Amino acid sequence: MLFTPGQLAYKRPTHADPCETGKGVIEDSMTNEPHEQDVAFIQALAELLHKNELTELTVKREYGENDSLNVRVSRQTQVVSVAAPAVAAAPMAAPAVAAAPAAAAPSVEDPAQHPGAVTSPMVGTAYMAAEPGAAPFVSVGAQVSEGQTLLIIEAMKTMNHIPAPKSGTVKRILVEDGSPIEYGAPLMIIE
Amino acid sequence: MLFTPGQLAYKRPTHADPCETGKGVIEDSMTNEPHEQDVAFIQALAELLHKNELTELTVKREYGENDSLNVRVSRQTQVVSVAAPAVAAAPMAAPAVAAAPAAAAPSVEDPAQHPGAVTSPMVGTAYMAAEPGAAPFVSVGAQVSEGQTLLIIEAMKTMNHIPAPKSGTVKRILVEDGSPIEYGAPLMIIE
Amino acid sequence: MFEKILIANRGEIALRVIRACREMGIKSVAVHSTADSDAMHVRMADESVCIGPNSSAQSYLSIPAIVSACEISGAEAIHPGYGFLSENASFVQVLEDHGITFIGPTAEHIRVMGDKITAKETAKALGIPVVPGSEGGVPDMAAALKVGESFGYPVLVKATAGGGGRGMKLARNAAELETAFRTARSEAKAAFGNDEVYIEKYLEKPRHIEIQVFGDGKGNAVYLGERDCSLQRRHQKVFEEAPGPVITPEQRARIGKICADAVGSINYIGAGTIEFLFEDGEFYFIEMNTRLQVEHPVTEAIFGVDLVREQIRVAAGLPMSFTQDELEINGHAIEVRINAEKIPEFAPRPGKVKMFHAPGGLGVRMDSALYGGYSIPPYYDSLIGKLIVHGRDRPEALARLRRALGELIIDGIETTVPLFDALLDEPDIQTGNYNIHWLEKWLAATYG
Amino acid sequence: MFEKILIANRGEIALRVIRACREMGIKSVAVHSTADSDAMHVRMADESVCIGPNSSAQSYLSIPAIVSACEISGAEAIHPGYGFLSENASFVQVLEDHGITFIGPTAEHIRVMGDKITAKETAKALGIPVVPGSEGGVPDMAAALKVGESFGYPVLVKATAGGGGRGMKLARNAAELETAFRTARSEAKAAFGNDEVYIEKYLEKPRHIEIQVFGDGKGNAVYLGERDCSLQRRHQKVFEEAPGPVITPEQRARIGKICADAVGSINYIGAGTIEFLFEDGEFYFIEMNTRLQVEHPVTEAIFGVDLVREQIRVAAGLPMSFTQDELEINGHAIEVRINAEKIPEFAPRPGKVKMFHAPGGLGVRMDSALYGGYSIPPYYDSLIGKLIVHGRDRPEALARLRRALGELIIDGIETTVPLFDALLDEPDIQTGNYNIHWLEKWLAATYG
Repeated sequence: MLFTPGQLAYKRPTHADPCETGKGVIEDSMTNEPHEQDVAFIQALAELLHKNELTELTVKREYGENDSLNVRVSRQTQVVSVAAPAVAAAPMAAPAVAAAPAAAAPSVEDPAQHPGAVTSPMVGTAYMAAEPGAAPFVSVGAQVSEGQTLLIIEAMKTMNHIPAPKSGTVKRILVEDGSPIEYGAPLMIIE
Repeated sequence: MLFTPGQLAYKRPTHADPCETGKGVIEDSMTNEPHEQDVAFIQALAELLHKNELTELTVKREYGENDSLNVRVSRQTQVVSVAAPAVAAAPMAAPAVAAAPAAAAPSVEDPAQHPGAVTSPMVGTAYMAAEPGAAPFVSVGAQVSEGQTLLIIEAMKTMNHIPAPKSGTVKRILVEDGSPIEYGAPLMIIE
Repeated sequence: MFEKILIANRGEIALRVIRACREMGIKSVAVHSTADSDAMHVRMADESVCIGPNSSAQSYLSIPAIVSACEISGAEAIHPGYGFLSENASFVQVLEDHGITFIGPTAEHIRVMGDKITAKETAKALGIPVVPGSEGGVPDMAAALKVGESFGYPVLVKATAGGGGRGMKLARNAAELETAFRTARSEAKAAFGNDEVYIEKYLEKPRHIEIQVFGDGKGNAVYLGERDCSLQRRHQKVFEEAPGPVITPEQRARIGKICADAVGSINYIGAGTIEFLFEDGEFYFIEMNTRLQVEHPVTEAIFGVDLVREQIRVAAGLPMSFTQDELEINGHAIEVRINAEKIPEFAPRPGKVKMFHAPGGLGVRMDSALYGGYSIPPYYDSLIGKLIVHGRDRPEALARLRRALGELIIDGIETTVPLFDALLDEPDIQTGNYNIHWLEKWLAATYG
Repeated sequence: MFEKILIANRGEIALRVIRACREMGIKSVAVHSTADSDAMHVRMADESVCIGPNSSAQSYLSIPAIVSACEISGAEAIHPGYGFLSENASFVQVLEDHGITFIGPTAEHIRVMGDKITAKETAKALGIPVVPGSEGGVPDMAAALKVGESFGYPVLVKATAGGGGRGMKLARNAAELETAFRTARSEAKAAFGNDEVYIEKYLEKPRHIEIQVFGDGKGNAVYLGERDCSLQRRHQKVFEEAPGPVITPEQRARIGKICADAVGSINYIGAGTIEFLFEDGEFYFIEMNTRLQVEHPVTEAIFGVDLVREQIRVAAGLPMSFTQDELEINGHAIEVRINAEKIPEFAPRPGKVKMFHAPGGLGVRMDSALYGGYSIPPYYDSLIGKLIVHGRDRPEALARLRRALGELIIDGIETTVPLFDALLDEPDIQTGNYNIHWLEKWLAATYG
């Protein structure tokens, strides 16, 4: 695990702080843990190979710069190759403000990395409808066409329409009406 | 490289200091562990291979720049080949005072670790002969018997005879007449 | 008092403000670019907002992004640190329009002091000494000689329309002035089509002395002595100390009172620094910085005050927590700026800090946003830390600086630490015998 | 001045002395056990000597080993730090015999103050207030009542031959004294075969107040105010502050002068601390420590002095660098002792420190021998660091302490940091309303 809680921040567990959610962690610079995690990961792969009577499994996993794992596992005619440290990184300390919606979706994968993710081009407040009480611009399952307004982000009293970058189906909506949005925050997933 | 020069000491290269010889270095905090951890990791892989009846397992793990581990474990005729990072450990910063003679013998192996090493039971000054100008107690190549005086260590004006712990041949003499001796410093090697 | 403050900056100065907020029980909001999501100021703040991509222009310099971050986080005030938007009058104006308090002076004061010419005129009007010179163009040789006599040689003859050294001539006495005046005029004519020249006093080996002032916005103002920041390379300060090694108590009191009175008279609010060239006992105004300086910690050390806390207090409408009478100098302090740069070229060296170990013990303060494992991004300033030492006197401070530099470990990158090790060996540094040209000359002589 | 000093200690205090040596241009020699070959004091010193195996008895407490280390390294003087041999009169005697300077008081002064009874008699003779009591045994009830009247109730009746609470009785008034006197006598008789008892004033909720004194060995001595070290657990101080939250300037001046005069009159040399119980405005002598205290940094902070430098100066025959008049209190300082211990049991937790990150910024001093990757050996004291904060007043110091504790990272082991986080939330700590029983009671109430 590349994150050690309670490091490099004012927020140790004993330190009551309403804003500490998701903060207070730092990548352990020495990273001794990977071994254990790697083993667990490779073991899972090996078991998978064995159970499914596969012959070979190759995984290449990049965790970040200079942090990658390649594994190849094979068995008899079976080769198991594993390549990935179990560093299924919890997203790095989610920023407190914009974290609210993101935290609500505690899935392991980072929606911002999803190929269909639409990310915010600015800091501001999300509005899902043209005015209070109106129907939202889009909802999950809706078909959208490129350029169609997905939501509005208000920044400095200006209403910025965020268009769909491509046509497709709205698979997930990651923000709520009125929620604060950081630059780069994932807004929706369209596929 | 597990040693980073210029760390955790007053002595950076730019800092002129006559006493800095052999100091001014710190073991990288990652030191030591890699070995142990690597071994544990490889062992875990080997067990995994065995349990899952695999024939081969290849892992390449990058931890960072110049820090990587390649492991290939195979069963077949069971060949375990490991390519670990070159952790050519330089001996830990020899202490300044007692370093003088030790530094003169820049061999990679630590004489104190030699099975035939006679180490100093106290801090003091070494005298190789009973009095100035007299013949030394022993010289390289001499046969000594257990209990025979090898040298004298003076501490607080007291002359302490250091006896041979066992009979044998003096293979090396690691200190010079009049040199300062730390506790535990290797004095001679007798085999 | 504010409940939440947003810090529109990064690095050590953002930490500096977060620390003050913490000690005052105020929540802090860090803003950051995507490159800085792992930065210390983000980790240390109570909240953080990503405001834009790596480039400063689209993040730390983006007024809309910062104002939006303030709005979504609910911060009531913004501390600008130094650099970035700290002296941007339009930014202050926008904040005023949005009902956000700017922790610093008014837009008007920033505007006035931001323009070199207006600043000099304002300073003069406020009684602050400026470099003496002819008031406007000098028509002929007789007038030139009169000007030269009025404040003494050497003088510099400069083209009114000039710049870049063209039409600029030095005269060390009345005899030289005639040639200088003629040459400058003809060069000016040739270069700018305008032969008007003016004359200014020329300072040969001035020191850079700056006076720390502080106002409450209601007409009260104090001075907190001076800092000597003469050791500069390409106009970048590298080593600052307080009090100045050659400033007498009388000189300090005289110029200090002038500066405090000046900023008091315009109802200046918050911290400000009035920079001077100093030569032969006289001060000559250069400019005023309407913000906290990088080197403010040396002043904090010798006066035992917290300037950032004080900035926040007065911005919130509270009175200053000290009066001029209570401000007494205690010992000597030195700051060195540690940059991620390779000397002697001073080439930036961003990269990963494998190990960071701060010096400790008596009289040592380290302000740095580094930590072990941090990667210094290549997009911003190369300042990665400030080491400040405080001693009972200058020799003790110098000895402590050498000791503390020896303890500091920033492993994995190159820094300017070796520069300071070398400087401390120089007799001129040990005695305080330097001026604004000293460092450049020494660098040339030492590294070729 | 000495050219080379050997430090007969380890951990943060060895670093403290090495730092002072560095700043004075004196070479330092570290001594260490085999367990400490990687320790910070070994890395930081100019030279080091391994003096023995892990056990303190055979290394840091071995007089022959330390004297030999001095001889082979050529050190002219030894600084003992605190603990280990710092108050060992025989050690000082041996050094005298070997012509090595001991940086501390004479063997005679250490001997006198090392014996509780002689110390109390000496203190009394020197005019230092002690706990009032009967001079020797009290023969009968009439005498007992007389004693009780002479300094007021409550009083404690104690067996002269006693110990461990046997034959010890509390009386809150004259009526209770009769019973107490009788019971104590019969208990004493039964327990020790001797029914002689004496009577002492009983302090109910005293504070631990200690006066820092400093002498030049030639009759000159000063006091540097007091420290309040009432927060103790099993007689171990955990939190110290200066000035004491309840000591008035008059009280300070009165007891300070008594202490300085006392140590001056016996030609005391170096740093010393006279410890008192303090209740209802009165001071009662406990003991004198003839060495540097762990908590000396809070005194250094508020007076702006370097006590270790001063120790070395006077040991070398130089005069003190300050006079009583020059010693003025500036602000407020607090120290917390960070131990490698698991609370609430305070069980030692040696182990590997994966990451160490010291707090920085204004008013923060960290004295610690930790570094990232260091393994704390299990053989020695669990003190691994001292965090000292300095502010303009007590509230600022408390706020700074909380902020600095939040920045400190000691990853990989358990420490007493959470204790201080919790203490800072206590109204009694915030107001300074505590005594020597407070912490034990609070621990019992908080952790059961």
